[in-house]
Amino acid sequence: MSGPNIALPGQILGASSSNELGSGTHLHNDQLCASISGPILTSKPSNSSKTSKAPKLSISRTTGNLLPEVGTTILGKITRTNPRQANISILALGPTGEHVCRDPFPAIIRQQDIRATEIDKVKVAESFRVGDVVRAVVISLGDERSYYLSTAKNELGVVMAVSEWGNQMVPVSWREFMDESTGAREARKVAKPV
Amino acid sequence: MANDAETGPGLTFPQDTFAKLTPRPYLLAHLKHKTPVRPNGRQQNEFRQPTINTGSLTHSNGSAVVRVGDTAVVCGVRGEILLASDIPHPPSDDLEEQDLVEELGLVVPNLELSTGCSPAHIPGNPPTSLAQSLSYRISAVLHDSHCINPDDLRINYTEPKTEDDLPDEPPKEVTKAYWTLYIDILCLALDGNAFDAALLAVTAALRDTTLPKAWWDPDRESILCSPVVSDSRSLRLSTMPVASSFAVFSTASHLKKREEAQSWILADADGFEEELCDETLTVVLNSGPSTGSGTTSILKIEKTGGTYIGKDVTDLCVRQASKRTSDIKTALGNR
Amino acid sequence: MPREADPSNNEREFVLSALRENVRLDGRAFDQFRDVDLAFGEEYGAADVRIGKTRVMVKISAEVVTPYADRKFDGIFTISTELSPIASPAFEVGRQDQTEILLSRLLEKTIRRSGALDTESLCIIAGQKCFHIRADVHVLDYDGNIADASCLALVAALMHFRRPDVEVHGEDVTVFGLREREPIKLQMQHQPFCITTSYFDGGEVMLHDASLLEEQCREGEVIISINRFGEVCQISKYGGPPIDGLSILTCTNMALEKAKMLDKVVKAKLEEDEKKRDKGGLMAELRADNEREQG
Amino acid sequence: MGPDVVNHPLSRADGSTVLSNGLYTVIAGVNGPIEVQRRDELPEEAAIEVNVRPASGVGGICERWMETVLQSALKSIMLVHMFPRTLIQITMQITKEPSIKLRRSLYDFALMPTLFNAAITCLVDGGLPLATTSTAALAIISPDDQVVLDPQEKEIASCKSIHAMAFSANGDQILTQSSGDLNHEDWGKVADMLKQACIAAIGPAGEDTAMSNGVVQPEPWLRQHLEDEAKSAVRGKVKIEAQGRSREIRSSSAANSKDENQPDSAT
Amino acid sequence: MAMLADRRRMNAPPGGTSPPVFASLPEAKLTKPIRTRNPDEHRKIFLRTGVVPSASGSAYYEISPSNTPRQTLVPSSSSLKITCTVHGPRPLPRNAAFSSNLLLTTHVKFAPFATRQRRGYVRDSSERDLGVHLETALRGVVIGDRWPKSGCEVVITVLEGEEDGWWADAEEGGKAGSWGMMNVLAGCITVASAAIADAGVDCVDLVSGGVAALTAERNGEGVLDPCPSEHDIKAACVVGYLQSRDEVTEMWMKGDAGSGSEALIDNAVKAAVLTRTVLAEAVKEATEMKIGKTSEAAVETTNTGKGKTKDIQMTG
Repeated sequence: MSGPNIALPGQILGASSSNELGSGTHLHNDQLCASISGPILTSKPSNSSKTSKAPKLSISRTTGNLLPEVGTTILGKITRTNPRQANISILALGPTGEHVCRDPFPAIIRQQDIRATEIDKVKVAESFRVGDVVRAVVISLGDERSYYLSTAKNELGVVMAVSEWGNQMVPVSWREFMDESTGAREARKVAKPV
Repeated sequence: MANDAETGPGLTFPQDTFAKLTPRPYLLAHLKHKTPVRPNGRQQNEFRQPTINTGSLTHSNGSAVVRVGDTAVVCGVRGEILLASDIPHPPSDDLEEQDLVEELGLVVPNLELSTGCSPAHIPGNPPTSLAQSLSYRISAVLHDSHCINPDDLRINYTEPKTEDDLPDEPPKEVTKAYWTLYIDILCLALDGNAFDAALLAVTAALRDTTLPKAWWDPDRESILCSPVVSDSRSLRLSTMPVASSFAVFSTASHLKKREEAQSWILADADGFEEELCDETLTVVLNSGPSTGSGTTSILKIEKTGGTYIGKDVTDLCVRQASKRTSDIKTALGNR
Repeated sequence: MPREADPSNNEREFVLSALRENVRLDGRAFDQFRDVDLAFGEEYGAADVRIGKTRVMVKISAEVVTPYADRKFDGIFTISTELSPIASPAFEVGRQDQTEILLSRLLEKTIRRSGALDTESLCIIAGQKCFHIRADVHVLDYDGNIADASCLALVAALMHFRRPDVEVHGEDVTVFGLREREPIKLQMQHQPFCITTSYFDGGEVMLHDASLLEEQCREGEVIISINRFGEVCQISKYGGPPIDGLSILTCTNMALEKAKMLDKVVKAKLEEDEKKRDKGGLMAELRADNEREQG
Repeated sequence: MGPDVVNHPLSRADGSTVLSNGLYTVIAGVNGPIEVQRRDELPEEAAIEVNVRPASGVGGICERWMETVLQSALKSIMLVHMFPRTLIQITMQITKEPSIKLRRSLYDFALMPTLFNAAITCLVDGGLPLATTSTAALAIISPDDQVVLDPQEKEIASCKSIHAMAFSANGDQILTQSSGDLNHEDWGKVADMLKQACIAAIGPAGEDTAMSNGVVQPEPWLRQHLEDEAKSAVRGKVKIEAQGRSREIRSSSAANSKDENQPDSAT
Repeated sequence: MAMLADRRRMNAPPGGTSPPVFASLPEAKLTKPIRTRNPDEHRKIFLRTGVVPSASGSAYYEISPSNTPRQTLVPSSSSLKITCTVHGPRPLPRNAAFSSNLLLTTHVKFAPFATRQRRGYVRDSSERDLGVHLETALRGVVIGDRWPKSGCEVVITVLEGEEDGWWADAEEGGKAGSWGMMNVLAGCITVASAAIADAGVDCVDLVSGGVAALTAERNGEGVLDPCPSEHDIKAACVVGYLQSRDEVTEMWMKGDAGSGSEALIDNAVKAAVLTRTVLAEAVKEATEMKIGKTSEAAVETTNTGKGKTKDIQMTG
């Protein structure tokens, strides 16, 4: 990567007729312009796709993605629970949390979004406890305050939990964690370990 | 390791993510490693090396910019004049000379954190408890160390002889006014241990301070100052207080047995470490103003939160602080 | 923030129907105060008042300052009322709530603006130096009627306080420590007391010294500040349903009676305190006599 | 000689005490666990708020500093994890100060042990669970290098250095505030003496230290006070339970804590 | 006086203080500085981003002071030193209503030691004014709809402000226009643009600030980047300018420009173009550094170092 071609905000990257709009860019008049500073990435149109022939121009974000969007996988920590929902702070974005958020984003997992099956039987208290680290996916931007998340997939749910006695626990089934030093088991919506 | 997304999300996290999600285990893992290193790459007892710049502010009588790691503090000292006749309640005669600065309020330090120096300190808000405590502690160190000589702040006037005076009596010298030093400390970037950095900035700025020559003008009945540089004199600090702070990271919990708890002393904790440490210790050593001069004495030992730091640990930290103090004095002396 | 818990409907009904049958929950007569207790601290100007469970402490302090530019011949007198959670968790630190604002306004009107303290006597050198007398009102326990209690404590503390003596030589002022010279009493011009009358059923039932529960159930209140000579300093009625104008007169008459009662309490306790301070001293006897003549 | 402690002088606060020694009188009240504002809420423990109110004048930056120090010291011995997402609010009103004017930091340091002890006794009165009993004491080093425990105000005014420390029953150092002109050895000496004094105040737990050095041991004032308190609490328990309106959010665990109101080490 | 005490800060002594008054001595006669640059020349700007690591974005801006050695204690003039931090995009405060756009807030504060007269800690009206001007300059630049329900704070601390004129004139009761504020605003716009770019917030362009003035000395001829103590300014104009779109986002004109107002604006734009070169360079340099760092980090993680990269593995 010697001397990548760096664009600055406002820099014209090409005509909009011959290029596809990628991330970190915007349109001005008929021109495609950069909106952040970073290296220019050109993705060749795949041959199979017939509809778009033009190459897609985007600017790589040196800062990483900044905000959760619908469909983003996130990692966060449960901050409070009640029978209808669990409150969670989004701490990192991406399946392995590649992008760490500077400020936690408040979010909610509603009771009906915890599990895919037997939705009506799910109990929040048996799925999450305050302090659990949870992997979830953003399903909506939510209300003025919180994003709405879902853990209704096998690989989503609690990934790390601490027992009542303050010990790190290990998952022992799809719905239980175990404290190895006391042997006590606690109910959780466990994310399937991979 | 960050790229195993294709095989599905596994439970390996990049470092930063690990630190964010479970900060305690993250720090613990570093400290428990067979060659323990703090996540910031420092040894347990290693302080960050400060860089000090002085005299860069045009409108201050003395100034300093201190950068300690990612904590940056700028301090400006400005002298203004307090007329003795304006003091509503003059100090009583039995006041000890060295307490005059405090009694009259001639040193006014204020530390401001609401400069956007970290996401937690956004402007437009009044000073937080933290900022207020820091201002208080700095003023306490300046007063208790008696590092500012009250004579440096006096503006005296020798009254002309009148007929009532006895001919042999020496001319009467009265203090017409005092310099008041406004010490404004702005924290521009905060990554832990604001106190050590702020106190260092204050002492560096005070050492850099020069006050113009000032005299009482009986005709105008006011104080005049000389703009000539060669007339001015610098403030001579009689002592040099240097602070060294430590934080304790501990696995102690009210849910666990006492014997199981492990604790580590971290010198000069950064912002990440500070969040995880409840117990803190600050040692302020006071010594002669220049490198190697004078004897070092302990000015302050302040510890709160937690139960790890007892007498022995304090002893250890005082020794580390003593080494730290000579390092700092060398850094300042080289200016 | 936890608000003051409202009484339940049953509780409220109970209080009200008892009142309609001329009964207060604690068995007092309608115009009867709870036990009034006044104690002074070791130092001058500290008064601790208890009315039932309500407890207020006032501390007076004095400082030499520069007078306001537009009031050169006056000293400065300020009253600070900050309610803290020690009295009730409903009071938040650093935020004024309604109770605090009303209380501070009331004391301001009753004591400061009625000229109870002669501020001219606090002047040392006109335009240059004067005393700043500061009263800090600390409400420690809140079981209703803090207005009457605070005002009583404030008046008692002001009467108990002694400021340092001063000597003026030209422009120079010497302030004497409490041990160097006998400190000096403040000049009070009169002693007004706040008497709160709580009313129920549009004024059918009038109570003195309501407890917190009674306050929470009342329709409104009339606060009258009055001295023992029957001079009214202020009357306030903050909203609430209208009441018959004539009943204000009744309130005033009743308030006068209570003010006289409180005045007696203060005088008696001051005398007691003074005797305790220099036991058997002739000076003390004389001073006490003088005061009786003045009073 | 320990300080005078009056139990439960206030009716509204959940726990309260008046504590006076020769220097200061402090009236302390605690409310808690009570509802907490969202911005102060902690997901896994109770938030602790300490308010220090001067006898005259409004609090300033030195009160904020004292609050910060005390908050952090108290937090380390309070079982905050028992009441997550609640608030424990301690308010201390100074009602009497030394009669002579002390320099600011001497005044503050001398006040610190009084505040700490007042806070501890009022927490016990309020039935809030503590991990350990602890107490604080004050000492100075005089100009002729003598350590003076529980100094008089005149001795404070002329001291070379001043020391406020708090220790738990098992000798853990909870709080240290030392200031002045001092050296290593003197500080160690003061720390030892204060530790002994504190442990002695807590009572027989530390028998081996009680007789050492031939120093006259102060009476275990804190222990006596806590025992009296516990006895009267048992007597008054029926009354407490019969008492009228219950508070809005007193969680069941909070109610339980009334029963276990003795800190474990005091039993 | 004692009543006005701020209980959250250390306060001035109760008697109140006044700034020193200097005697006019022949051996320390101050001379008004003279402009040595060409009229169309800008002073040297120092601009660097990423100075506050805990912020999302940050930048420091300085107009280097002239290197004349100080003979008197009274500074003849001062120059600009500004720091800016950007926090965000981040969640809106709890009480804020839903917003589908990025909520941009600006905050400008002078340090107490920034000017000849010591300033207070509480924002005054001129600082609030500057904040509003800055917000106007930035609002159209940030692509707000990419950041729903989030906020972004731009915080500026002026460590040293430009003077409003030759201070000795002001002392003798001469005119005291607040010309310095215009240079400060131009600096704020440039430094904020750098910090926003550093934070990676989408913008339509970099926005740079520029100042131009009409002075009494050069009849009709304008100067770029006037240093107020060197001139007798009649009118001045500051713009926030988007060069690649040739758009002005903010304009503030003061004084009596007469018929020269259009030329004045043109000159301000010219000044902004000059500033932009520095701005673009600084942003580019910082971006290159960042790319360097990420690729470095990538190398580091593949060579899994000791203890530094500790993976936790789930068992079971």
